[in-house]
Amino acid sequence: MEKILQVKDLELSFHTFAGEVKAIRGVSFDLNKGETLAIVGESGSGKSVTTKSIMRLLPESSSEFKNGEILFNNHDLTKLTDKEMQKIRGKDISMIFQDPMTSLNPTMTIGKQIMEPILKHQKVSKAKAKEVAVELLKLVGLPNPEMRIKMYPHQFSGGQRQRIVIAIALACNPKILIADEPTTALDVTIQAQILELMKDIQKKVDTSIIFITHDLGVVANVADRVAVMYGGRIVEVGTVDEIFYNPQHPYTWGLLSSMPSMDLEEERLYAIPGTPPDLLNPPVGDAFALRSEYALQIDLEQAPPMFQVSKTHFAATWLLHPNAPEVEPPANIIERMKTFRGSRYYEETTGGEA
Amino acid sequence: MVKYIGKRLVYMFLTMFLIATATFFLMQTLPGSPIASYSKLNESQRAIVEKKYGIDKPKPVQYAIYMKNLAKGDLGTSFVFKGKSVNDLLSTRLKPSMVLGAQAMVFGTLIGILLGMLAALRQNTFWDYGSTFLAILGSSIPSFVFASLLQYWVASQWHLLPVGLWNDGWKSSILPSIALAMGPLAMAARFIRTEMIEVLSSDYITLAKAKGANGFEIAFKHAFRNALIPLITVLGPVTAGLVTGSLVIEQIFAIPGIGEQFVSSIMTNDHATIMGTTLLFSVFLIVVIFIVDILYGIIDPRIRLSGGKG
Amino acid sequence: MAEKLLEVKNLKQYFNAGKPSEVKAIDNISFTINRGETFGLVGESGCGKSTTGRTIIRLYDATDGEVLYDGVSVHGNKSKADVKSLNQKMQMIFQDPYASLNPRMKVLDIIAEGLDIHGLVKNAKDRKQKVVELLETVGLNKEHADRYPHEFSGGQRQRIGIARALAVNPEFIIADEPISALDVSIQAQVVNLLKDLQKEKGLTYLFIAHDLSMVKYISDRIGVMYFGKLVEMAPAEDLYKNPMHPYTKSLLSAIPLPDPIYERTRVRKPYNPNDHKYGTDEKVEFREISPEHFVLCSDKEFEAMKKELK
Amino acid sequence: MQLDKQQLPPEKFERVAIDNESAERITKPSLSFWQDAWLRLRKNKAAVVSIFVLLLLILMAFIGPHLNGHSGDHQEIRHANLPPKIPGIEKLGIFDGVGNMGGQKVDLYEMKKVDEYYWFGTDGLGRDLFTRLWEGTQISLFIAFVASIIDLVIGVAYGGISGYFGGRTDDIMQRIVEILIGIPTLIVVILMILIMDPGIMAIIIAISITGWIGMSRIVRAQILKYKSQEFVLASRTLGAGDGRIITKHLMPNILGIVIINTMFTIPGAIFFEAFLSFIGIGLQPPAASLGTLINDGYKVMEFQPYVLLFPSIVISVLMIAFNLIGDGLRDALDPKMKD
Amino acid sequence: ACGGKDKTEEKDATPNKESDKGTEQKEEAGEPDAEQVLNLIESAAIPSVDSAIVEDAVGFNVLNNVNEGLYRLNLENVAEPAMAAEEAEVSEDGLTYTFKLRDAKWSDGTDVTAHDFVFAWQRAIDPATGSPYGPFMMSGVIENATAISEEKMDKSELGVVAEDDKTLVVTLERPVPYFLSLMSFGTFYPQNEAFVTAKGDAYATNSDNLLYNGPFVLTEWDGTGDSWVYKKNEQYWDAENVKLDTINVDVVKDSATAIKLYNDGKKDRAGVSGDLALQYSTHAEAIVQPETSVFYFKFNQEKDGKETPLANVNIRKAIAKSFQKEDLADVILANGSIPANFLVPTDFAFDESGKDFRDISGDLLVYDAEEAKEYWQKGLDELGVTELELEILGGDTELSKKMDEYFKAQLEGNLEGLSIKLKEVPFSVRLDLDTNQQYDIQVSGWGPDFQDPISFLDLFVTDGTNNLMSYSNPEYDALIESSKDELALDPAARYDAFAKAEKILIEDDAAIAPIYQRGLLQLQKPYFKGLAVHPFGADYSYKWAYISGKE
Ligand SMILES: Nc1ncnc2c1ncn2[C@@H]1O[C@H](COP(=O)(O)OP(=O)(O)OP(=O)(O)O)[C@@H](O)[C@H]1O
Ligand SMILES: Nc1ncnc2c1ncn2[C@@H]1O[C@H](COP(=O)(O)OP(=O)(O)OP(=O)(O)O)[C@@H](O)[C@H]1O
Ligand SMILES: [Mg+2]
Ligand SMILES: [Mg+2]
Repeated sequence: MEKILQVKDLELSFHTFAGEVKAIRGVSFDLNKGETLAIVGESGSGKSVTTKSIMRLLPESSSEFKNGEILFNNHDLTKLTDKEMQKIRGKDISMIFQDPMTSLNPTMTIGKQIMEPILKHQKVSKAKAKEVAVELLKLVGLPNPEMRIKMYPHQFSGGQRQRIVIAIALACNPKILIADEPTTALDVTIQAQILELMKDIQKKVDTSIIFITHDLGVVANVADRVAVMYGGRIVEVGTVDEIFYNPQHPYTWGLLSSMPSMDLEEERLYAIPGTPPDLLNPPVGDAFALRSEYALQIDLEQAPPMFQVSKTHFAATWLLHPNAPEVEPPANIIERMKTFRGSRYYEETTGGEA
Repeated sequence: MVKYIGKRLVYMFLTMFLIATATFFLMQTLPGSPIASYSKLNESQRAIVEKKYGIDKPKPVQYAIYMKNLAKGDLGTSFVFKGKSVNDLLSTRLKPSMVLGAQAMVFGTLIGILLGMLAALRQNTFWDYGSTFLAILGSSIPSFVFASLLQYWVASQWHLLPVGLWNDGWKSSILPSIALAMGPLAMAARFIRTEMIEVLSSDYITLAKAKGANGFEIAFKHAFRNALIPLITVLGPVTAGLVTGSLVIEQIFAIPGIGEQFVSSIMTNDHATIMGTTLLFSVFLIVVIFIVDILYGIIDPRIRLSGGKG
Repeated sequence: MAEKLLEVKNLKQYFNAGKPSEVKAIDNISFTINRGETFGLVGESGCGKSTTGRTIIRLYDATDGEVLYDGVSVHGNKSKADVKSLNQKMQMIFQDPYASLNPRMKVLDIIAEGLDIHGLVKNAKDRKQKVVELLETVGLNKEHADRYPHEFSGGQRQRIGIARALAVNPEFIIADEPISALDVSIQAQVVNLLKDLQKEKGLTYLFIAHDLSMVKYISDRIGVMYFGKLVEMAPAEDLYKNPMHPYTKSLLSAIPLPDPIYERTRVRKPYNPNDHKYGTDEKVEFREISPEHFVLCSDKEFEAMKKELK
Repeated sequence: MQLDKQQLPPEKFERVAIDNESAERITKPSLSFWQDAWLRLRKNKAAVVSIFVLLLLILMAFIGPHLNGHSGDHQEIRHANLPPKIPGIEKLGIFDGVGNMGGQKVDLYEMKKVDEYYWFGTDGLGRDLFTRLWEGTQISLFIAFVASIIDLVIGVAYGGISGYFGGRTDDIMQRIVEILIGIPTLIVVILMILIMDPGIMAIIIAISITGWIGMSRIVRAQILKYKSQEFVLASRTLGAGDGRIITKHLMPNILGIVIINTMFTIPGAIFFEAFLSFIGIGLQPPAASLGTLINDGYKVMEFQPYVLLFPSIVISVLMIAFNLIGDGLRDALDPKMKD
Repeated sequence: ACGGKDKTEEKDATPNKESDKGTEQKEEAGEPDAEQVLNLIESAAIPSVDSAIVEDAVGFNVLNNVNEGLYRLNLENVAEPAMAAEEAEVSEDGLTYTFKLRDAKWSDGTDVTAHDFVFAWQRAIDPATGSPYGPFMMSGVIENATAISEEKMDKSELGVVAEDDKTLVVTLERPVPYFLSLMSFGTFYPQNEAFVTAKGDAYATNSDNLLYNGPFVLTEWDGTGDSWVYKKNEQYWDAENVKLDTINVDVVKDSATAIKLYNDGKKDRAGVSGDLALQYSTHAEAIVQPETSVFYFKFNQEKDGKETPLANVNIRKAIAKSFQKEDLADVILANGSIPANFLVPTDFAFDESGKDFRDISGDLLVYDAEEAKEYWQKGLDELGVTELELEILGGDTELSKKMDEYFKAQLEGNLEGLSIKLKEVPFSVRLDLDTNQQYDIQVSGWGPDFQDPISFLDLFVTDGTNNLMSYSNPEYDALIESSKDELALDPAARYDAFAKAEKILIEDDAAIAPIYQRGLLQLQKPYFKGLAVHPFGADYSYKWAYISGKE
């Protein structure tokens, strides 16, 4: 499988009045051609910052790039000049921001906004760009695009606006599409339409997608692989099945347990106790340890390295260390593990494919 | 739209009417009569003169007469410029003020916007501090001092431009325009900087960057228009003020403008001229506010005309 | 049969009524909520869920229809005392926890505001005491009272909002998407808290959300809204097992589950309102298809659904 | 992604019980909103320096007039129009009492046989300009502060009421504002001066009559923005009345912008007074303000530049300080700056 | 001098309009240049050039240069026949003047006739015209003028008749010794009836709607603008003696700007005022000329129907003697003004033998701090108080403010228990306060309208229109009245009466306290020659001016 993007040991801080916020503290992952990588994790864990730093869109004045490489087509994006970066943005890598409602310029017709990257990156005439824009709008399912192209963002509903942002992101058939919580504020029916659209396009042009969301249901729906972030680090990464059916990190367990299930009747939902780490003074050792009932002494002293679980599955928890005691995951996790062939709780009878 | 404009027009007339009324009665409370200078006459002679000018009548009657003439577009006769209609007086005085005001406005806002954008785009750098300092300095030197300095150095010492007067064609308008422009310049620079910083941190600018737009496109295609609304709000009344003249600058450069005229008419109790100038000023102001409201809609399509709030 | 606490009868809420921009945010809906139960309200965004909640708690005046609380109409002219007692009985939790907390007020004062307004405490010590109790009820501690909202995490903020609502000992709480903006684990915290409180204090909830799995988890009965109308209403279990209205079916079919295997096979049922093809003379009404299960449908559809149910 | 092969002692892998309660604890010290803002302001160097400069100027405004033993209105007519002369510095070739006399450079102190030192020179009546400068600063600051306080009170109340009650009230109140800005301020000022006797009071009242309009518009816009915010609605559902919502919820939130606007109002008032002096209806002598001093100075700037220079420097420094403090406050009070 | 500047030294900051009066300039005559273009500054726009309406300095100045009356002041400031062909014939009783007119033409080519004078004078006195100066100049001078101005008689009854086209007969109400000097005054200029009637309301509203019979014609004046041009009037009877072709005039109100324009070579003459005077007093091109305007304190003796402390003569004397006038003139004004211990200015009025009235009357009420203190104590004792607060009402110009400050310091310094409040208001307001006697002490001034001490002394008779301070002394009134009646034809006795009156007014009663007689500092290019500067009436005549050596 061809790796299109490699992020290595990314470290990044913000300088605020309160002090240095260590937002990303050593993030590494790969993105393969044509796959969808979902990033999940707690609010404030650094999902958006990671993706924005790939695009080099963080405010230069307050953010400080401390360490790491971002390799795209064997070029280190962190070393490119602004000019070179401008050529990559929108053409090779494009992005849908967390809040698409405010991502559109309120004083520019949507037509212009869609045509902008086309005119910029593909040397075509205005008329041609307009054609492409209309085509794109049709593609994202906006009725009557010829007329709508002249309208302003506020004349569209939230769902429609989101589709326009997606159309912009897709305008130049990017090699990588980064979608940061694109559906959070939408109801499930519209969300479903958008997910289908993204999948269609991915099939057509073999785009790689990085998809950030809180909604594990959505992850299950779109992702090929999943990365779980906590406290400025990736704590677990694996294929979607590995993460959902054979999770290894206690935080991943907590996340999966927090979801109510449609058919089970629990009395109480599981909630991860405590609050997220303070990135101004990140805790020593495993950032999650303070909230974990599986914490080990070493968690409080030393940060765990990535332990390999399978060829594609890694997790950063001391629990995977050979010296670590055997712990019992929560019941519902065991339930999930039962369906996964590689896991220690695998039960042949349940019958699942891996 | 048509309905909205109609409604606004009605409001404008109402406002004008109220301003005219208020000014009229305010002026009556100003001490001294317009013919105060007739002090050489004895009582009965004065009474005769007062009768001639119609200022012996009760105030409400005078008011009614004034309003009637006003409705016909007649602003009355000046007491100081004997026998001359205020309409003529204002029309000759208005032109220099308009020329100056317009030039100052264009020059001041353009430079101010550029300075402000520079400051915002290069926030917390030398450029930012430099442009901010320039703007503050521009607004912290009283205009008459600045005007005198310009006049002394540029005109008297270096002989680059005329010292004053209004008879050297466009050349005579350069220095006063620059002096007048300092106000709007500083204002534009400060407002644009603040707004641009705000706008530059918004999501759609990040999106524009993500589309690969370069610095120039970001600043002018995306950010500028969105940063303009607060500026035109404050610049509106300033325009009206500038165009209707600045006393100080006109006096220093000996320009026969309306601001200078206005102050002297107040000082000499020239009621009709005060009224006329006030009304002219208000019309300007109200029209400018109206234009600004319409501009809002053009600049920012989200601001619907029907909901226009002044 | 449980006791009716809230009765909504033919409620209508039109914005900009009579103007071309008229929005029928709520178009004739009726439902009841029993004491001690949780009524869930779901639907696509913009269908009028929040408006329903806000109209019930009198943030909006109803265009038409009635809301009866404990048999007393909520809207219309009321004495000050009545309004106060209603304010005490009925409370609301807002969608965005951060926006609903005044950033310049300490948590103590935020929570105590209701106490102050309704004179529920005698002195400052009593007040503090009461607030600490409330903080403990929602799982915070007394140290938090002296802090400002921005110093809290999303889940904690939402709990402050809940404590504020609880302060006045309400019987009925409208929770308008209290969890949409939070991440999964914090969602769980909040939902747990709401359930605990209901058990302890016998509270009644109107729970608005678009996350159907949560709604199902917390609600006894659920209403489904589409375009300002209630299209289906049934006990939670029943609604999920036997959705009748095509929109409900579509909605349920679109819920993604955290189960990749299931997701690979899930088929979404699209909904197109034009598929009903209601004739002009057909009566589209809210009909009870099975006990406690209501659907908005025409006669023909009703028959078809009945068959389907068997 | 290297696997850590290092040997770790087994006891490190003991399970530990974590107290969940402690995780709920917030580690940050408790600070009030203002303390917070103050902290941030303190980190803004420009603002801090400006505050010091401002304090220094205020201090000088009060002690300056008593520093060199000359009184501000004592006229020593034979000492008129002397250039600055400062003991000690005079040897450096500046402030040495050499001035312009009919186009010639001469030591005027020698020529007029003056033994005293006038640090900033004297004016046409032989009064000490150093003393007058600080007395002028005092009056300018006084005018600025009093005017802006009145302006604050009226502007905030007017804008607040107009914005909060909205609808017809707002419509009527905004029309009134339109009329008020339509009537030239100068007429109102002159009227005030005539009714009240010229002087500081008249100027202050005149400034307050129309000066608050800008403030009222800003407050109105802010109120319009905040009054539909969720926390206001929340308070309303608790049964809060208008008074409570305005004082407890709206005012604290618009205070920041109000303060900043005041920072801009202050220079406005100082300049307005200077303008009135320019057209001859400002302060009554022998009172001096920075405006009147500059006004005296600009006419003779070719020959006696020091008359213009010192008050101009003070006014410019004041303006810059006010602006930087305003900027600093805006940043410090900006919720976006919160971590 | 005339209207605009009377009573006050208003607009001191802009002195060019008044300028140097009196002393003729001693300059070597040079050959006139080929190009005769002069560039001048005025301090205000022209409000009107209708001789019946004009009331301000600029208006009278323009009038003086584009029109001409029966007489004109020459370079030596002696009124000499102008439209009149020769000296007038005066009847024995001094009541009838007969003028023979010379052959002169209006700028449109029609003749100037005696009827033009009759028409203009009747128009000026006609209440329907609303003239500010007509009634003032004619009442009590020309027969029936007062009655006509009060609408008790028809204007045709005015004592002026055109015997034929070239003969004008004027009948006076009583003998007026200075009558001929009045004939150079703008209000007595002729107007062409046909032209005026034809133009109607548009008459004199711009330079095309006027007829000229003076040395120049006015052009490029739009009626309200700030610039105009004089062109040589080829129809003028004495055109051969007029050398200037063109005079460009601009209004410049700011004196610093005026000086800059002068230095830049754009203007040939500029006034220097206030703070700048000191710097320019030694300038090579500076000319200092005393004027005939005199400034003094007016002591208001009655306010709101009650006597003020200033009704006490000792208090008045104390104040009048307690301020140093030399310093004021030398340091503060520094423009050639001289300290005044008199009301009637020096170099203004002369008796038959050419003796200055000042030499007849002498210095009065001079500065003496010690005496002032004595008077002050006496006055306070009489009033039964130890402290007094008094207000000085002054103008709002830079200079007057500075002077007020000086007075305050001097008075408070010399008179223990006195505190002075300063009040400085715009001119129109001051007029109002003056009229209503709402002040204690007012800095006031007066410029004469004709060459006679009465122009000053008449101000302070009981109920005089300019008294306005409740000063009344029957003896003084009687002296003034006698000068108009029985002494009218006895110049020597008349001057004695004036001297006595002045002494009563100042020395005995201290009704007013003289301060200074104004001088003006002007910068004038050396090549600008032959300017006639007049002590009263219009300020300048350009008739004889020319450019020489400008290269
Ligand atoms: N411009 C900034 N200045 C300072 N700190 C920042 C800035 N942007 C982000 N951070 C901090 O960096 C951390 C990571 O933020 P990020 O936006 O990546 O979170 P996230 O995982 O996307 O969360 P969410 O799910 O809420 O979007 C947070 O603690 C945040 O406060
Ligand atoms: N004040 C208002 N004026 C005009 N229209 C309004 C107003 N408030 C809401 N609406 C409209 O009423 C409709 C229903 O809005 P409401 O906020 O109740 O939706 P909702 O179901 O809560 O949606 P969401 O899930 O997005 O919160 C929407 O179309 C909205 O645009
Ligand atoms: Mg994010
Ligand atoms: Mg909602």
